[in-house]
Amino acid sequence: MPAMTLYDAIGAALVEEMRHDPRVLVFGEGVATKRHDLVQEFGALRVRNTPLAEGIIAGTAVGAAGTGLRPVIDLLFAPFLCYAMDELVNSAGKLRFMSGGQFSFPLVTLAMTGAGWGVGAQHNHNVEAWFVHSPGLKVVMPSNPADAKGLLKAAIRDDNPVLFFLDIGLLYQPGEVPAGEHIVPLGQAAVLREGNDVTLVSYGKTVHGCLAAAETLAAQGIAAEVIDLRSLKPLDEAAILASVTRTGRLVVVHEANRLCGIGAEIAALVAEKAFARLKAPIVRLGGPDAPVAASYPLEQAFVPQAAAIATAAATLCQRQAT
Amino acid sequence: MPAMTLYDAIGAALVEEMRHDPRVLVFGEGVATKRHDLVQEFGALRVRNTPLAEGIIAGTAVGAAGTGLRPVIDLLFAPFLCYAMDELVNSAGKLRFMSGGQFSFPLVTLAMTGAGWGVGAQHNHNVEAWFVHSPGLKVVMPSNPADAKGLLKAAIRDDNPVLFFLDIGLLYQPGEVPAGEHIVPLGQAAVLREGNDVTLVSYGKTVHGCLAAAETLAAQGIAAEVIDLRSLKPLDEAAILASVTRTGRLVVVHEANRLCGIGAEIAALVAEKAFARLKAPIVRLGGPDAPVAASYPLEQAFVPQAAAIATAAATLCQRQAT
Amino acid sequence: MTPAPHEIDPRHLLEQMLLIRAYEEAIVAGSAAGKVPGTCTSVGQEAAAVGVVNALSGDDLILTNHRSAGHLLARGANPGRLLAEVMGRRDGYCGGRSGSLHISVKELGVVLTSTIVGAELSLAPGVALSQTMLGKPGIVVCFLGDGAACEGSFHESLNLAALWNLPILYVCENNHWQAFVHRREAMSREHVATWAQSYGIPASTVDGNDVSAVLTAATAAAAQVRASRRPYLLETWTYRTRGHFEPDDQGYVDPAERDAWLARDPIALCRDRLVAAGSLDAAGATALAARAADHIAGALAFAEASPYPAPDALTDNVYA
Amino acid sequence: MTPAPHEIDPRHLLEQMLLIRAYEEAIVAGSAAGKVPGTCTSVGQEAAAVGVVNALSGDDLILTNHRSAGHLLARGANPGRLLAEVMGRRDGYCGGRSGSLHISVKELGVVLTSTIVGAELSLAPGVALSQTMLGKPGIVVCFLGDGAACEGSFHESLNLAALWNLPILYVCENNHWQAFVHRREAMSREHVATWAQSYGIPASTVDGNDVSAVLTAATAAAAQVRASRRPYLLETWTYRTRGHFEPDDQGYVDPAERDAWLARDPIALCRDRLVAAGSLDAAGATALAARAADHIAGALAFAEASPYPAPDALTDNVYA
Ligand SMILES: Cc1ncc(C[n+]2csc(CCOP(=O)(O)OP(=O)(O)O)c2C)c(N)n1
Ligand SMILES: Cc1ncc(C[n+]2csc(CCOP(=O)(O)OP(=O)(O)O)c2C)c(N)n1
Ligand SMILES: [Mg+2]
Ligand SMILES: [Mg+2]
Repeated sequence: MPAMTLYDAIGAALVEEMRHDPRVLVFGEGVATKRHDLVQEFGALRVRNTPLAEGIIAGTAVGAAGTGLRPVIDLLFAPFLCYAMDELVNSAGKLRFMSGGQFSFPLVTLAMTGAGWGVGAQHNHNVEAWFVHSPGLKVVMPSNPADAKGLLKAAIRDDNPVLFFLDIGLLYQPGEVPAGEHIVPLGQAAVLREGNDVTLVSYGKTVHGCLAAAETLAAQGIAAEVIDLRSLKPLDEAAILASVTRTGRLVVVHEANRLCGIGAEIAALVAEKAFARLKAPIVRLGGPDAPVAASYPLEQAFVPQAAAIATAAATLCQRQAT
Repeated sequence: MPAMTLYDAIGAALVEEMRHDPRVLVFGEGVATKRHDLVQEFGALRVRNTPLAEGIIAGTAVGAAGTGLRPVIDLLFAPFLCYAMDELVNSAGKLRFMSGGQFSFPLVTLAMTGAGWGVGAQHNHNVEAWFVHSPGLKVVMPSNPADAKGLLKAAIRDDNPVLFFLDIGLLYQPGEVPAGEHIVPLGQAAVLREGNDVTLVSYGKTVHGCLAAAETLAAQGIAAEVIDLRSLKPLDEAAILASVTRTGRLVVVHEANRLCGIGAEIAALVAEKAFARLKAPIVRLGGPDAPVAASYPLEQAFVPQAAAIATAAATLCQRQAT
Repeated sequence: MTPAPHEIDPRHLLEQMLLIRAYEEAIVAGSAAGKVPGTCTSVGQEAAAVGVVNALSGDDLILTNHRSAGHLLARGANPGRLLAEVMGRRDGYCGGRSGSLHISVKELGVVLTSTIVGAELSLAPGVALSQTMLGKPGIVVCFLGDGAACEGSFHESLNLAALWNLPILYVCENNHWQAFVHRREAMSREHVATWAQSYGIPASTVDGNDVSAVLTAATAAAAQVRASRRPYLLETWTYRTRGHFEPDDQGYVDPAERDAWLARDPIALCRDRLVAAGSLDAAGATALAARAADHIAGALAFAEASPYPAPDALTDNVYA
Repeated sequence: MTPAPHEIDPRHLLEQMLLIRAYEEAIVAGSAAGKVPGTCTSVGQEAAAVGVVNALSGDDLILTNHRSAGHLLARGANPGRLLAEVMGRRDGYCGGRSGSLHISVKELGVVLTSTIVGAELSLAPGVALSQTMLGKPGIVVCFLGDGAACEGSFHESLNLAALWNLPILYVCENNHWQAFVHRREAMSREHVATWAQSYGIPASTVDGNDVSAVLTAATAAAAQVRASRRPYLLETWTYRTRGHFEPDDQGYVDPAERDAWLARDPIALCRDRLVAAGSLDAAGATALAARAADHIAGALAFAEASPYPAPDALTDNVYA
């Protein structure tokens, strides 16, 4: 399997899907400059730079998707989605339903998010939960290049609007990526490590914190199961519930603000549907209710780290022991 | 105490606060037309109609708030906030932090939301959780005219940006409102009914469903405590935890999509901090992951109703009995 | 394919305007009686709708907005299914999910209606891009109000349409009102056409209450878009003679301004001209109005007989 | 209060431009060495910044953006505190929370900086409204790029400023680039000034690489805003000679276009003119440059010595 970065895995998925379906096109601020190889293969009509105007980029994508094309747009950094909320939420997410099913919106929106570049709160703000909360939208966020490729291919083939978040901190980390028809279906979590004592659920860069924590825990004799959600909507409820039913303990970890975040959803889900199997309180580790500072040490301190995850999980396990 | 509608209670708070502080001004699409009495008392400079452009209404409010005024803006219906997300989230919510505390943004944004008028998903969409998830913003949503007045007065005096949601279904329902200096501090829930068997937590119109359910439950010998959150951020965690610690059972109810909604946050909070006192699974009753239809019976069916709340609570109580 | 303006029987235009008026009046009456939800009526603006829609070919796609009855009926929508939609019934074009504010009728080429003012502007370039890239012959007609022209999406849309050579005929119905705000309180200039020209987009303003003038101007504008594959903005200068949304007491409206426009009612204008030209006599005019009223009465009966959607269909058609 | 352009010693303008260049070069070198985070440098655009800022009075408020070093330094910001901010240190103007992209310095009247391109346009009317309603004499200067002019907020802001008579001097630095997209790929017209005029806002374009021309034009424009209490848009026609964000290989840039602009470097242009006029000799010019370099070296040392904020200060200043 070739190793490539997450950024290149996205490029690979785009190339394959543009070959696979002539209705796929890509546009955004600078995408034709940055992915010039796509312009060379597919021409300037299918790979376009746009004016600096997220609203019309998204609106154009929604209009095109609703009438026969399958656009992929790059809106750069997640906070810029604020300029495209009407198009994504009120149009892409609702016009199918409101029209009684007359239209569908096969459309993928790419956006980078999270700590890593010290670019501050207007470039680094994890807003994926907004779109989980909004009807009619699917949401994914891979933790590695292989999933990035496989999820993007699935997202492009999906007939619904998909918000596709790229974790900045993972963008240039290499990983093995299967060549060719590698598709990761939306809505399937991955169990990255099995264990019976505690379930660690995460997505994006904090998956790696969970894996590192699981190592630490193993050394203490605690077997942690690590679940990478990959899709945030549809959410793989079955995978989460199956694991917690077995372990009885849950730590949910993400970089986004904990208030009304994905972790809240998962904690609520488990408290509703696996309550009887819970042996200990649920723990959420998430970002504080604060913007992220540009200053590097503060930016790093914002993100839940492996040590904190291990401590939280170990505490849960002890609690039962006593 | 005079009886007035929630709409008029908002008007009363505006009049009092504009008298109280000359820096308070109000603007929005048609606000000077609809609240012409304010224009007459305070003049056309402090009460303004605007162009139809939510982004610049909000941006102007943020700019004005950051430099010495205390604007209240009316953005009409909650889905229109989509056009003002950058201004509210990236500017109002972040510029204080990002500037190292150089500025503050005393600013209130009004928006109507929820079922009642059959106006469809682009006018009726409960998005309050988005703003709870976003740092630097406060969020309130009253369930009655008295709280509407008291919370709006507190919001106008607060030095932070406050999102103020008005439940469409409650807008023209009358209620008693204390005259004069009636202030409801942000961050304080109200216990509307006491009970030891189950806690019903809600806000906005579904508070009334909870109260009706509590009546039904009382007839079955179940004493439900009803908590009206009033503020969604800051959240009155102490009130929720105190109640659930006593009752051991929690039903959270709201109209908004349950995925990553306020109910998820409260369920997670309780599963974290009052786990040992829980006697039964937590139940969330929320809107489905769907836009709201205009068709009246579908619109009504979208909202959790008293009967469903009572059934859920009764089931929880039985579960413990068996 | 599109007939030249002189090939269209002006009596046909009058009939369409009468149908629209009768439709809106049925809604006004029904909503006063509590039987029909309130809507944004197009009373007073019938000529602007009928003149433009009759300039289009069947291949063209239309984006409309919250004040859409004129566009839909002129395009041939069934008034019974429209009323059923307004009333939230199963036989509505959108199964009652839309209500009056966002009716799309794909089979008539009326696509992606949004009631977010300004959203039509953000969606139109993508629709035009599809037409172009999929090799379809039709142009895209994007109806917008003067209020929509104040949203940022106006700027972004016109800039992109000019830049990407998108075949969009923007039709701005400048009806002097943006809900409860007069255009003078909201626009730095009188005319939306002035703004459009700054993108290098050809633009003109036509008397929106004169259906023949609108038809002629729209035919020329559509032909220009068709030939150039570039955008054009046509501003129809008209007036919203009823309120923003039924009911509306219009207490905020300057009666002199409104009266002046009422004196130029588009239907009376057209009818009087036809009578003066001898193409119609008084009896004929009365007969046409009666036929429209009958048609709408039947439509209303159809809509009222249509059932509500089942409550368990709450989540149909959310995801594809 | 503002001195007339002829009262400002042109050597002062040259000095400021040299300081800005030295500052940016220190960042470029530091970022290549991995010691300083990358930034959006203003190299090539010094005249546009210095000419405008020197036309302002101390009462005026400035909104800037991500490419702000020229504006800040010309306004008198301490380069040590700026570099500390870029490096995320405690002595930065924003305590390291901003980094380079959103530096505000309230004490200098540089307020509410956002790196959301277009946000400066949405915030400016409110700042001007405060000035007006609180009876403050200053005008508001809103710097924006040609890219920002493509956002919808441009339309909304200019329309409102014209409508509400807000004293805003919009200064559009048209540097031909919007990150990795040339303005020709993004704008339907050459000039942002063309768009501004459609709101009835007076607008003009000036050679942004000629500091004296910018100063003269900006002084006149500011005076007009001050007197009329109405907006004006000044477009400074210039070029971003380094990349968008350090590092940037500029592989996508047309070398001929860039070379032509490099040949019109604003600092060389100003210096050569002063030398030709006899106000400066070669040795004097070298001395000025050396002084700027020294000043920045000291600033860098200050910034490097400043500690990082404590990690437990993560949630300071979120709420008031
Ligand atoms: C983004 C947004 N803001 C506000 C509204 C509420 N609203 C509905 S129609 C309308 C007036 C629209 O004015 P205009 O575009 O001129 O169209 P007209 O109603 O005059 O036909 C307003 C303010 C809305 N639907 N969407
Ligand atoms: C809303 C938004 N979109 C995109 C970006 C990313 N971005 C930062 S600067 C920039 C280019 C801005 O171009 P322009 O306004 O001309 O200013 P310049 O950089 O040329 O000074 C872009 C695209 C952003 N910060 N904000
Ligand atoms: Mg109008
Ligand atoms: Mg630029």
